[in-house]
Amino acid sequence: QSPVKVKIGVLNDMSSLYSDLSGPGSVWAAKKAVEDFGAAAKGLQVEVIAADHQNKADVGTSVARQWYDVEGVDMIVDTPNSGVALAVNTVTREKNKVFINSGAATSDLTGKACSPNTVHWTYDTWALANGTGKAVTKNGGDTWFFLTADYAFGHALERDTSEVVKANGGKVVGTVRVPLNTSDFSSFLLQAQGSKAKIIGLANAGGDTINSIKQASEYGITSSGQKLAGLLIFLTDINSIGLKTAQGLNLTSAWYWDMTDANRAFAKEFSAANGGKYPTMVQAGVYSGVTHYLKSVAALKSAKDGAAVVAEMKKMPTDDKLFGKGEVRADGRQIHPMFLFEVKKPSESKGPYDFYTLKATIPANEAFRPIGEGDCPLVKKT
Amino acid sequence: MDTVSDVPYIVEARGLTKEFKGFAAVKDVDLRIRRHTIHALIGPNGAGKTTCFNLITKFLEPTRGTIRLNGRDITRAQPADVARLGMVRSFQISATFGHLSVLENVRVALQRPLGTSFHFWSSETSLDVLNDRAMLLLEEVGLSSYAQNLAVELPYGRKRALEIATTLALDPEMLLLDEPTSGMGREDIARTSDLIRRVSENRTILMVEHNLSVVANLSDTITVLARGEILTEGPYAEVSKNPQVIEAYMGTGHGHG
Amino acid sequence: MADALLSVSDLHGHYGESHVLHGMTFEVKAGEVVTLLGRNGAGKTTTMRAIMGLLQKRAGSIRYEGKETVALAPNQIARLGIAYCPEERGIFASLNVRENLLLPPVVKPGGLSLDEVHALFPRLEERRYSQGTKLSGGEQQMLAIARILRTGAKLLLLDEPTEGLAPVIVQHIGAIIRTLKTKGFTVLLVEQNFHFASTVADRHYVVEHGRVVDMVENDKIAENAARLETLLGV
Amino acid sequence: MTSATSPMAAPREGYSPLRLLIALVVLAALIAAPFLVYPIFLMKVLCFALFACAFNLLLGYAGLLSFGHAMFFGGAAYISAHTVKVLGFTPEIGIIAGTLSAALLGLVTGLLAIRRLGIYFAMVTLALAQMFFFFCLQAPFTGGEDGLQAVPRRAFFGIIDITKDVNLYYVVLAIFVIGFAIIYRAVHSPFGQVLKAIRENEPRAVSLGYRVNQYKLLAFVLSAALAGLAGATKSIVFQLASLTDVAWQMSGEVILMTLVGGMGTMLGPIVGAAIIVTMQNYLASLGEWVLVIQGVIFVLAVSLFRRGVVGEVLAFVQARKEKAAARDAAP
Amino acid sequence: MFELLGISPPALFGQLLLGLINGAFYAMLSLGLAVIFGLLNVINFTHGAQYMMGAFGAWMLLNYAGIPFWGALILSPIVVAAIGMVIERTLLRRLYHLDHLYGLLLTFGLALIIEGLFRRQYGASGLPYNNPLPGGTNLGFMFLPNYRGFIVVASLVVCFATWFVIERTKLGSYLRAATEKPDLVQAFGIDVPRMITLTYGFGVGLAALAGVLAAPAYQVSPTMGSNLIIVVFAVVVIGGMGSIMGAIVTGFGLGVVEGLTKVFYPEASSTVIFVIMAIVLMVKPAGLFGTAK
Ligand SMILES: Nc1ncnc2c1ncn2[C@@H]1O[C@H](COP(=O)(O)OP(=O)(O)OP(=O)(O)O)[C@@H](O)[C@H]1O
Ligand SMILES: Nc1ncnc2c1ncn2[C@@H]1O[C@H](COP(=O)(O)OP(=O)(O)OP(=O)(O)O)[C@@H](O)[C@H]1O
Ligand SMILES: [Mg+2]
Ligand SMILES: [Mg+2]
Repeated sequence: QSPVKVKIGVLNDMSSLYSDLSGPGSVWAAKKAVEDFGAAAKGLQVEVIAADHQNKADVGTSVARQWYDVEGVDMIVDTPNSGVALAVNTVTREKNKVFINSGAATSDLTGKACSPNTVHWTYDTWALANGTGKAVTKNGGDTWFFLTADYAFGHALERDTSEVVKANGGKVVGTVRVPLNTSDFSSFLLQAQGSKAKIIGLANAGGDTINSIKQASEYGITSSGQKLAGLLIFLTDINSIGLKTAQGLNLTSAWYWDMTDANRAFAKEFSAANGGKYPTMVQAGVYSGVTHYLKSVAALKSAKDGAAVVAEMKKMPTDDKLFGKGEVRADGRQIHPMFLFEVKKPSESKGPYDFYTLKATIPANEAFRPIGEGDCPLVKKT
Repeated sequence: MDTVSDVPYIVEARGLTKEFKGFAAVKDVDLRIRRHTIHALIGPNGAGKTTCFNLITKFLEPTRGTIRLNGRDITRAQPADVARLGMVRSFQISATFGHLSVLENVRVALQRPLGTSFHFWSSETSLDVLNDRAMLLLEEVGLSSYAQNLAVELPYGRKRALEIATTLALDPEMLLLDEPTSGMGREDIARTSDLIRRVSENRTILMVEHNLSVVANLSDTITVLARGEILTEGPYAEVSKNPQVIEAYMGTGHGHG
Repeated sequence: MADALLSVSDLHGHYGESHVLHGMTFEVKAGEVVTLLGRNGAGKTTTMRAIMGLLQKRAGSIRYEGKETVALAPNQIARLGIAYCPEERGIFASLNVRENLLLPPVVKPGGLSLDEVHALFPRLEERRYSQGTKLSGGEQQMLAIARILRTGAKLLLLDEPTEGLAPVIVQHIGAIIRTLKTKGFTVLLVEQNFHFASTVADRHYVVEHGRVVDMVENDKIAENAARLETLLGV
Repeated sequence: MTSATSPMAAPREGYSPLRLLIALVVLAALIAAPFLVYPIFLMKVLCFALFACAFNLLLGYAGLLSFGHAMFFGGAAYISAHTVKVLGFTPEIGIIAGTLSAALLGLVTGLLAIRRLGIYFAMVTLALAQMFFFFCLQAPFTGGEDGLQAVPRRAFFGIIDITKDVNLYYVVLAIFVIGFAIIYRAVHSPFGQVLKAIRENEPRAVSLGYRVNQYKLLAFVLSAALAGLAGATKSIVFQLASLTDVAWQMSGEVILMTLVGGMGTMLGPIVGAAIIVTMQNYLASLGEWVLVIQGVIFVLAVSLFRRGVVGEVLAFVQARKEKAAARDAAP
Repeated sequence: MFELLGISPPALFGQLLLGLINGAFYAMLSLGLAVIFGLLNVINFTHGAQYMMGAFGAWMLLNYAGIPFWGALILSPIVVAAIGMVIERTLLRRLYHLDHLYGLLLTFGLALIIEGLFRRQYGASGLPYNNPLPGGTNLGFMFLPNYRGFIVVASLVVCFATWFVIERTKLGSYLRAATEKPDLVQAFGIDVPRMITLTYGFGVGLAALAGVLAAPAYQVSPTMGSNLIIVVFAVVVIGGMGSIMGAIVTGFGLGVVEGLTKVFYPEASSTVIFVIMAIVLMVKPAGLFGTAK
C-alpha cells in the first residue's frame, strides 16, 4: 500500500515585522511536528515547504494559489498578518484545501469570514482584548486611555477592549489614534499622562508597541504610577525592549515556554536549532496545529478533500504536548486556556527569555468569543 | 525717411523696465521696430540686450512698461502664445532637440499648424506630408545631407543653422535672433548672414549681435543699449560715428573683425 | 626643444568611441602667445581639455617644463602652474561673482592681486554680489578670464576668450594678453576671430581633423595669406 | 547637470518587416503560453508589464519621473474591486470605472505636479501618493490593512466565464494588447513627437509655440489611466485590492521593472516586469535573501546594464550595424 | 485665556519642545542628505540604512566590545562613514555624470541589501539599548528626560557647525562649486574625487550619528531607517534640495509642526509633512530655501 502523500506549506513573514515571531521558527516547528508525529510509521509521506508572503496580501494569495494549483500543497499553516490571512482563507476555501492559522490576530477568521476549510489556532483579537481588559480592570485598573494604531486592526482591538473594560465596571477616559509606524510617541504619551488614567492600553503591534513602551519608560510614565497594558505583545517584543524597560507590563498570551516540562523541552530544542531564540506562542501553535492536522489526515487516509479533513479535525478532540487538551469549534476556533502575564523585573529574570510571571489563567470556556456572537454563517446553519 | 515712417511698427515697447532684486537691467526703454526691416540691438556686455529680448518674447515679465505686437497688447501674454502670434526667437546658447533627427527637429516646428499635435491616437506617418517642406528648409540652410543625423551629432555651427531652419519653419512674421553667429567660423558666419538676409524678405528681424561686420552688412536700424538704457538709434553709418558708442562699445581702431 | 614650456607630441584623444585627436604635435615656448586656429570641430577645445587632463581617453606625450603629464590627474596638472579658461566659461551658479573670482586656489606665486583684477575688469567689481550665472554672457566671459589670472599659473589656456564680447572689450582683452606676456605669462589661445588672434599672437598653429597641419609666424602672415585663406576659409 | 527631465538617450528602434515577424511570433507564444506556464503567474506578469509600460510612457518618452504611480495603480484597483464586489457590477464595468478614476486622479495630480521639474516633480508625486496612501489606510471603504478581499469573478460581459484561469488569461491578454497598442501609438504619433521635443529641450518647445504643460498633462493622464487599467485588471485577477498596491514601494518596484528592462524602449518594461515578477515568485521561500537579491539586481542594473536588458540588446545590435556599415564604407 | 483650543499653555509648551526634539533627528538626517545631494548630485536612498547602521554600530560596540554609548557616539559614525566611503569609491563614483535617477536607484538597491543582511542576522523586531542618561528634569510644564535634552543640544551643535563650514568657509565654496562642475574645479587644482569621497563620508557619518542618538530613544531595528527615510526626503524637498540652511530650519520646523498636529489632529500627523510639501512646492517650487535654476 503506497503511503498517503501530504504536502504542508508554511506561509508567513520571513523577512520583516513578523519574521521573528513566526518566520523560520514556524517552519522548524512544523517540521518538528511532522517528525514527532512519526508520519512515516502511520502511512503518511509528509513534505514541508515554506514561503515568504512579505506581508502583502497579493503575494500571499499568489503563493497560495500556486501552491494549491501547481505544487500540490494540501494545507497552509501559520500566516501572520490579518490581511494576508483573510486572503489565504478565501483561496483555500475556493480550492477546497486546509488553512490552519496560528499567526494572525483577526477574529473575523472565525466570524464573518469563517470557512469550512479554516481552523484558527492560537489567539485572536477578541481573546487578547478580553484577557487583558478583563483581568486588568478587575485588578483595579479601572480607568483606561488608549493609544490606538490608526487602522482597522487597532480600531478593532480598541473597540473590543473598551467593551470589556466597561462591562467589568471600568471607564475609558480617552483615546488617541496614532498613525501606523510612528517612531515618536512622546507627544501621545504626554496626552495619556495628562488624562490621569490608571491604565494606558496599547492597541497597536510590533514596532509601534515597542517604541511606545520604551518611551513611556523614558518619560517616567511607568515610574509615576500609570501602568501599561499591551494588547498584542509577543515574547520577541519583550526581548527587543529589554526587561529594564518592559518590567511590570501586563499582557495576554496563549502559550509560554516556561510553564511545563514539555514546553521547556520544546523550547530547548527550538533554541538550539534557531540560534538561541525561544519559541513564541505562534510557533508553538504551528506545532500544535500541524500535529492535529496530521492526526486527522491519518484517520481519513487522504488529504485531498480539505473540507473533510477540517470536519475530521472538528470531530476529534485536540491533544498535544504543547497546548494540551482542547477542541476545534464549529466556527473553526480552536479552544484552549489563555494566560495573563506580568513582565518580570530584571533582577527576577534568571536566564535568557525568562520574562514572564503568570498572573492569571483564563479558562478555555471564557478565553474566546462565545460561538453565537461571531456572525459565523457556518454556525447559524446548524 | 518719410516713406519708411509710414510703415507701421510691428513691435512697440514703451517704458520697458526690468529689475532684478533692485538692480535695473533694463531701464525705461522705448523700442519700436518697423515692419520688414532688420533691426539690430547692440551694446556692451551686460547692457541688457538679452533681457530686452526675453521681455519682448515674454520669457521674462517686465517690471514696468507695455509691449505691443501688431498693435495688440501682449504685456501679459504667455511665451507660447507670443510664438503663436508669429513672433519666434532663437536662443543665445544653441537650442536644438538633441535626440531627434535633424529632419524631425524641423518637423516639430512644422507640425503645430496641422492641429494634430494632441492626437496620440494617430500615426506618426501622418507627419510625413511635412517631409518635403522640412527638406526644403534644410536645403536652405545647407543641412539636407544631415537630415537623418541626430541633432547632438552636429558640429556647433550646424546646430545654429538647424536652429534657424526650425525657427523659419514656423514662418514667423517676426524673428528674434540672439547672437546668431557667435562661435561660428568665418564660412559659417558668411553663410548665416546670407541666410538672414534671404529670410528677411517679408519678415521683420530683431537681432542681438556682437560681430560688427554682420551688423553693418545686414541691419537697417541699430539700437545701442548701454547700462540698460538706449544710447542712440539709427542706421549703421550714423551710429558708428557716435562718439559715445565708440567709447562704450566699439572701441577705437576696430576693423571689421 | 629644451626650452619649450609645453610640448605636445603625437597626442591622441577620444570621446567614447570617437577618435577626435589624431596625433597633435606642437610646442609653446616660455613667454610666447601661441594660437590654435581651425574650423569648428577641428579639435582645438579637445586639445586643451587633453592638456588639462579633462579628456578621459588620451595617449601620446604632453610635457610641461620637461615633465610628462599625460598620466596625471587634472588637479595635479593645475598645480604645476597651468590654468584653463573653458569655452563655455564655467561660471558657478551657486557662488556669487566674488566667490567665483576667489575660487581657484593660488598654485604659484606671482599672480595678479584682486585689485589688479578689478582694475582690468571694473564691471566685475560692480556686480560682485550677484549670482555668477546671472551675469550677462559677456560679463561671464570676463569673470572666467579674470579668475585664473589670480592663480599665479604661468601657462594660461584660453579657449575663445573673445566669443560674445563687445568689440571694445575684445580690444581690452587683447591689451590684457599683451600685458600678461610682458609679465612673463605664456598663453595658448584658441580663436575663431583671426583678426584678433593676429593682434596678440607670436605664432599660429592651424588645426584640421585633430592634427596640426601648418604653422605660421605672426610676422609672416602677409606672405602666407593665400595659404591661410584656403585652410581657414578666411 | 542633466535633470531627471532629460534621461539618457534611448537607442532608437526602427520599423522593419523583421520586427513585425518577431511581434507575430511573440503574440503566438503569448496565446499558447497558458498551456505551458501557470496562467495566474502569466496574468501577474501581464498586469505588471502594462503598469511598467504606462510608467515608461511618462519616464522614457516624456522624461517625467513619477514616484507616485502606485497611486493610480492601487487607486484603480480599489475602485474596480469596490464596483464589482460591493456594487455588484460585472468586471468589465469595474475595470472601466477603475481606469476612469485613475485618469481623473491623474488629472488632479497632474494639474498640481506638472509645473514642477525634474526631481521636484518626482517628489511632488511622491508626496501626493503618500497622502493618498494614508487616505486609503484610514478610509473605511478600502478595508484598511485587510484590503478588499474575495472580489467575485463574474462573467466578463456577462458571457465569458472567467472563473476558469485560462479564459481569464485571454481576457487579460486582450486588455494588455489594447493597452500596449495605445502606448505604442501614442509614442509614435504627432503627440509623441512633441513629447520627445519637450523632453529634449523644453524652452525651445515653448518658443515654437507649444503649451508644454498641456502636453505633459495629457501624457500624465494617459499614463495614469493605463496604470489604472493595469491595477484594475490586477484586482480582478487576484480578487483583491490592498494597501500594497498604493504603497510607495510599489512605485519603486515599477521603476525597478522599467529600469531593468530598459527605459525608453517599447519592450523594456515588459521584459523588466517579467524578470522581477519571476524573481519574486521563485525566490519567495528565501526570506530575507529576496531583499538582498533584489538589491543586488538594482545595483548591478545601475552599474553594469544601465540601458536595461532590452536597451543593451538594442545598443549591441546597433553597434554591430554601425560596424558593418563602417566596414562597407571603408575603401 | 488659559486654554488654547483645549490645550493649556504649559502643555502646549511641552508639545512644542517635543516637536523640537523630533525635529532634531529630521534636521540631522536631512542635513546629511542635503550635503550629499548638494555635492554628489545623488539622492542617497541608503541614508536610512546608514542611520540604522549607526544605531546597530552602537549596539554592537556595546555588546561585542563593551564600548559604552559615549564611545560609540564617536566610533560608530566613523566606522559607518568609512563603509560609506568605500561604497562611494567603488560604486557611486561611476554615476556622477548621469541622471539623478541612477544614483537614487543604486542607493535604493544598496539600502535593500543592507537592510536584508541586517534582518538576516538580527531579525526584524529590534534589539534593546539602554538609556545612557536616565532621569530627567521637571520643567514645570513637562518632564524632560535628560537624554532628550542632550539630543537637541547635540543636534543643534552639529547642524550649526556644518552650516558654518559649508556656507562660510573656502572649503565650502569648493564644495558648492564642485557640485556644479567637478571637472572644472579639479582643473583649478583641487582634488575633487577625494573631496567628494570625504563629503559622502561626512554625510553618511551624520546619518550614523543620528542613528547612535536614536538607539536609546527608539528601538534598534533593521527597519528603523526605511520607515523614516521617506519623511526625511520630504523635509529635504521642503527645505530646498541641497540647501544646508533649508535642511536645518525645515527639519526643526517640521518637527514642531508635526508635534502640534499630534495634539490637535493626531490622525493626520504622519501625513501633515506631505501636505506641507505639496503646498510648498506649489507656491515655491524650489523649496523654502532652494534657489531655482
Ligand atoms: N536673472 C537675473 N538676475 C539678476 N541679474 C540679471 C539677471 N539676468 C540678467 N541680469 C543682469 O542684467 C544685466 C543685463 O544682462 P543681459 O543678459 O541682458 O546683457 P546683454 O546685453 O545680453 O549682454 P551680453 O552681450 O554680454 O550677452 C547684466 O548685468 C546681468 O548681470
Ligand atoms: N562631448 C563630446 N562627445 C563626443 N564628441 C565630441 C564631444 N565634444 C566634441 N566632440 C567632437 O569632437 C570634435 C572636436 O571638437 P572640439 O570641440 O575640440 O572642436 P573645436 O575645434 O573646439 O571646435 P569649435 O571651434 O566649434 O569650438 C568635433 O567633431 C565634435 O563633434
Ligand atoms: Mg546676451
Ligand atoms: Mg571649441
